[in-house]
Amino acid sequence: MTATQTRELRYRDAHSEALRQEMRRDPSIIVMGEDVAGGAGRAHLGIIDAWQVPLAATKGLIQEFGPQRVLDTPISEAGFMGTAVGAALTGMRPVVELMYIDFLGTCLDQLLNNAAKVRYMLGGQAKVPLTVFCRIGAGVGAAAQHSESLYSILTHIPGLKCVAPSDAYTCKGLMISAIRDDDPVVVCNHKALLSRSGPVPEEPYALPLGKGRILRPGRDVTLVGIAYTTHVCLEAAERLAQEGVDAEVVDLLSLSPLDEELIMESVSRTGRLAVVDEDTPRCSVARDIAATVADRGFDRLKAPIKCVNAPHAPVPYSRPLEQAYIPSAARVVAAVHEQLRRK
Amino acid sequence: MTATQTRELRYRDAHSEALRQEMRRDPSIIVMGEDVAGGAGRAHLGIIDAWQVPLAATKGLIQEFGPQRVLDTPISEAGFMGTAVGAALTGMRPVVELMYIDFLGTCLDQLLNNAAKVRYMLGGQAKVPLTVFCRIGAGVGAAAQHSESLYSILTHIPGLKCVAPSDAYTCKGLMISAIRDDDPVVVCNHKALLSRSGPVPEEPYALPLGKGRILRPGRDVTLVGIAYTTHVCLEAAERLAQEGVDAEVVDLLSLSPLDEELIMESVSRTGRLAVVDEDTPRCSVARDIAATVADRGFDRLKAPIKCVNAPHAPVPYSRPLEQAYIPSAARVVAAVHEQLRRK
Amino acid sequence: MEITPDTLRWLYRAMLTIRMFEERVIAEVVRGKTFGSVHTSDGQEAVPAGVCAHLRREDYIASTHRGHGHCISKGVEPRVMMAEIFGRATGSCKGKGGSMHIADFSRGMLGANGVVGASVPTACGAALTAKLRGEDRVSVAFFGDGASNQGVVHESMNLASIWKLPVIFVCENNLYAESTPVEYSTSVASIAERARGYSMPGRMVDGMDVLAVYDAAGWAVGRARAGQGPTLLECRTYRYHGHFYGDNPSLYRLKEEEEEYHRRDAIASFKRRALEQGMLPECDVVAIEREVAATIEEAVAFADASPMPSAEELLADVYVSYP
Amino acid sequence: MEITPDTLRWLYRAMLTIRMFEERVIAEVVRGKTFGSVHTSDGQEAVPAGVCAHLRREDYIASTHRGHGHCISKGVEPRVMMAEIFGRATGSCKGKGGSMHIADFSRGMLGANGVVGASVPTACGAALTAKLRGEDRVSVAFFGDGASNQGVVHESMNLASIWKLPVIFVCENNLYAESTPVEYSTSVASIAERARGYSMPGRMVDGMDVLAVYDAAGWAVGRARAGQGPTLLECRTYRYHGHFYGDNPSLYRLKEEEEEYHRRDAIASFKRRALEQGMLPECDVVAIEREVAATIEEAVAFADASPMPSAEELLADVYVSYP
Ligand SMILES: Cc1ncc(C[n+]2csc(CCOP(=O)(O)OP(=O)(O)O)c2C)c(N)n1
Ligand SMILES: Cc1ncc(C[n+]2csc(CCOP(=O)(O)OP(=O)(O)O)c2C)c(N)n1
Ligand SMILES: [Mg+2]
Ligand SMILES: [Mg+2]
Repeated sequence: MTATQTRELRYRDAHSEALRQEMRRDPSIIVMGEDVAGGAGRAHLGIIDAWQVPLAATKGLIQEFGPQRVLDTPISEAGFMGTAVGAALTGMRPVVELMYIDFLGTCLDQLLNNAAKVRYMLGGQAKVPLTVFCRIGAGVGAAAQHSESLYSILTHIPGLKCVAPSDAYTCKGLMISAIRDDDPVVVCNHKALLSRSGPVPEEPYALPLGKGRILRPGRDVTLVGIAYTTHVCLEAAERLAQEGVDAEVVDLLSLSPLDEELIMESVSRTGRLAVVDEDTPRCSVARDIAATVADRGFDRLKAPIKCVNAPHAPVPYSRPLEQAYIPSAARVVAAVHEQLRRK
Repeated sequence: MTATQTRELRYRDAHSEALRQEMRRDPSIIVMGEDVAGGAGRAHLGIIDAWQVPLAATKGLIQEFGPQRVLDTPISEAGFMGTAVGAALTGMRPVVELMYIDFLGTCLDQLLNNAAKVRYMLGGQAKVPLTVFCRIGAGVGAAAQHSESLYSILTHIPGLKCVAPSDAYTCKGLMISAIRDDDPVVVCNHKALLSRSGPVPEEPYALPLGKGRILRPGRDVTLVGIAYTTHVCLEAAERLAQEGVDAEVVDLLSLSPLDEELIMESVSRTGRLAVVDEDTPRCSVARDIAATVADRGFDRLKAPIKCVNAPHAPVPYSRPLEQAYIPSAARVVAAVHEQLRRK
Repeated sequence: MEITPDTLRWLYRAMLTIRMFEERVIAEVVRGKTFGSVHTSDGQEAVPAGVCAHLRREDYIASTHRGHGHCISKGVEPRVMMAEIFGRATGSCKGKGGSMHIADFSRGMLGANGVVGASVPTACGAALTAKLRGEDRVSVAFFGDGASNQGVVHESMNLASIWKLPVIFVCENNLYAESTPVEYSTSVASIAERARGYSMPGRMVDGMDVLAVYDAAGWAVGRARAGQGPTLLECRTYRYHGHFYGDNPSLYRLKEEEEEYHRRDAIASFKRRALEQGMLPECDVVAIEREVAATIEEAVAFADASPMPSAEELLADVYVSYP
Repeated sequence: MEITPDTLRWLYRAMLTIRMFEERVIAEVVRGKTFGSVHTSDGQEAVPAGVCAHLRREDYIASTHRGHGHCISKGVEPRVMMAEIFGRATGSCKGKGGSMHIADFSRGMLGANGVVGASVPTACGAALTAKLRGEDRVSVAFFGDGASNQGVVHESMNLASIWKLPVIFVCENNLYAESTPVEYSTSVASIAERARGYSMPGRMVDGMDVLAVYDAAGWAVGRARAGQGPTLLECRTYRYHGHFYGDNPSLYRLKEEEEEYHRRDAIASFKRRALEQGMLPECDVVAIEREVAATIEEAVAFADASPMPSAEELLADVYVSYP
């Protein structure tokens, strides 16, 4: 194999590329969802392209793989999620688009009681190699029903895995891993990242599920970010650096499994932890991590653990409110200031 | 009003009594759910009684209030939950039975995107005085799809309230408050408690939502329990007492709103916290509370915060496995021992 | 069905208001006055107008992501709608809901809803309230062809049937759900046929003909008010723009089809017929057109002059009380 | 439909195995050998037997909370079923699933499911796999009358229809969902009628007559194997016991109704007919009865002698790998 070429690619294109490359590799992969092949079955009218919104994740797939492997569904999330589980149980590897994570409630039963439990409750005789991808996050004026993060609910559920890539590189690598994994994995793609570009190798590559990464080493405080908030952490770290505070930024990437070792190792060096999470606070991933460290890392802690979440409220439409809703670098800096005041 | 009489009542009967008394008081209260009036509409056949399982929560209601106010539904959780939301928006006060919380996924969309958000996203012009009650918890051999606790998901959702009574007294008082409350409230009734008796006043009484209570004062460690695990905490406290460790037991009762003040006040005295929660660990109420204390109570902590949860796994059927699944007093005692070793 | 000149004027005014409102919304999107995406209903005006012409202020409707036409037909003021879409404090939802969540409870408009199919049981619930209270209010559930395949719609129709709820299920079949054609997604030639499975009457109507819609809706609303239970109407219609503004429908729709529906434009054909057959005098038509244009102008001016919500709104109204 | 003596024997054996298995399960519940509740299917034997008689080992079925009969008819061994219900390590699911979650993938039995309606799309997914692979396997979704009102069942039927999936929807209409009678909960005289709304054929069958079920199922399975898409069968049947063992059905069922169905008992009437018409010699019948009794005895002995799951099972098989 020749050395891998790396190009700048948008997050959304990295996602599509992952899907396309995996489908070439493994014929048991099928794609299902609303408008994944908009106009499917209308080849006789000259209409065969995939729809281009909102993620354009499936653009062009129907041309290459045909309507047998790129299946437009009716608006029946429970029905097609359940069908995908049935297909996964019998040997296919379905990749399902759930447009927005806010729609989780229309198909949660199939994820919770079927995909997540079936292996365990059938004594290990089944596996569910299902990948679900969906959009998360606020910031685009999509209001209360199209802007949530909600991955805390998925993380709560034993039997599911859940990842949230933060850039084009991790988007491709985690998508590939999710597809190759034999367990059900939900991939959360943040809307604010879709059009950001970054270097992405051409060759397929898999990033391990359950591993985060340190994006910026630092000594004074550990900032943990998830998808978009990783960038908020980086911005906060910049600002803190100007004050002489050296923040380490952990990009969580995998919500379940959780990279506890990475977090513990970082906090045991810095002694301070702030988790920045766009999901609402109660029973959130942020608080989950905080609790883990409040147990395992207690002896290393120099300051209270801070969680910077969205407020306990739905997402408002009007831009000024929506902007205030999303965790900001300013809030992260303020949280760290509170920690440092105790030095 | 004469002084209230207090009798011994089973938890399940306290629940029914609350419902009946409130329905007498307020004609806008209606009850909806599967088999809440089993045989409804068959009065001509002499069959008019409510079904008696699993909670018998609605037994006798149809005789007293008629089929207009006690509405048997088809097995259509999303449909009847949504209908209840619509009725609540237009002036009724529906009380809906969702048999087991495990079925949450069949109607989550109506709770998440409708009941919980509608007031906020419509700018405050609407209110949703909806009560949902459901069974939670393992211990009766009901296996993976009828034994979960899952309240962590409800607690996560802004716009919902969620309570979990721990005995007959709190069952009646919290049910009444839930019904009277103008927001959507989910009441979680633990199966292992349904047949336990306790003193219950005859008169209707409301216990405030958002308030826990101290069931056993202590100086050395704060044990927080939820519904059934409150009793696990009490048992652990007994055992610890024999070793000379004085545990305080907090009965959480309200998951959302959370009684932060009570917990903070207790931990600031004891310096140690263990939260005992039958829900699975990731993004659980236990970790939520731990995180809250790891921030606000950091200075008072003498030891790592311990969460004693069910494992990150579905609920197994076979009794020995199921017994090992449920948090036990032994595990709580072991967690406290770990905390004390650091003295 | 008899129809009075007042009703004819009302229908024309309602349809025209929707059309001009939607066109103006698009202009304002282009001007950057809105956030997020808007789903316009121009082309489909005959359906909400023809249905809501039978409704009283205290009747209920529940709507969809494509809800502007429903709101206008149910009497919600264009100014509070425009202000809502502009995200202003004076909007019907104080700017917190936006285009997809406009509601006005004082008009019986229970809310647009961004989750496909999810507002259908809301309408059933309002109908249940009316029935339990012995009032003769009715409730209308608007939903799309795509929504007809959602489980909750099935559940709602079954429930409405067995409880004989005073609800009218109005399926606006505009032939597409986003880019997916109804003949692909939906396993039945006419969605109205599914009514049989719920033992309720169903009827397919030309949704480009406001008088045909008016007629069918009159029958259905009459049934509901008389306690005869639910009805399913399928109105064949067409959206002129993309799924939302910015979507290019020519990627999945044929030009000929688009042209055909434009030829059958509900407003133009109604106007032509009303004038030709002397149902409405030209002066009325002109007056309505002026009036509507002024209403829309005023709506935009109002929205534009209104303040953004104050910062406290971020945390207000999550609950009635908490704790 | 032609029927061979082998098939007749198979049908009798299957039905009798179900009956004796269920009766024995109840005895074992009373003896305290089981945990939780069991939903028995005695009375309904003709449906799973008549349907599964057409299935090959590699065909799929998905089942419900009342799944023992489906399992047995699809070839799952009574001993691993009994062990599962006893919560033993030798059970089909290692004791981790129990009565409501018996499955045997090696027999194409994809699992009983405790959430009403939830296994119907599972069957569609298996049918999709078969179709995409170009195999002529078929898939059967068993579900109850109560389940027919679940949204996911509607969604599954629509999906199966537009994708022409080789799936047979078998609605076991035993007239009740828990205590709720079907004529109250379900807005249509015959559930089979709903098939029209999905452009698939539907047929109502006497579910107490195994040959009638066999006949209809043969037609439906044949259609599926031939690539003609899904079919809906509604089989009218009756459960002899309560919703689960412990429930008292006389609280919501009339004695006359119970008696009528007992008079029409599927096994007794089949046996009578087979003997009278000389379809089966008596010696065969007696042999089957002995054989089945021995199978059930052996199943209980096997279950009883089996160990409980080991402690590691608590955390095993949550995932294939984690992390
Ligand atoms: C449950 C759910 N699934 C998917 C979507 C994304 N979505 C928004 S509108 C739409 C199409 C709706 O089609 P239809 O019901 O025909 O209404 P129309 O847009 O044609 O008015 C889809 C798929 C959604 N909002 N909700
Ligand atoms: C989603 C869901 N809702 C409710 C229940 C509780 N429940 C279990 S079985 C049952 C009745 C099912 O009736 P039917 O589909 O007719 O099957 P039958 O029991 O008659 O075989 C109900 C309501 C459940 N298990 N799942
Ligand atoms: Mg449409
Ligand atoms: Mg039944």
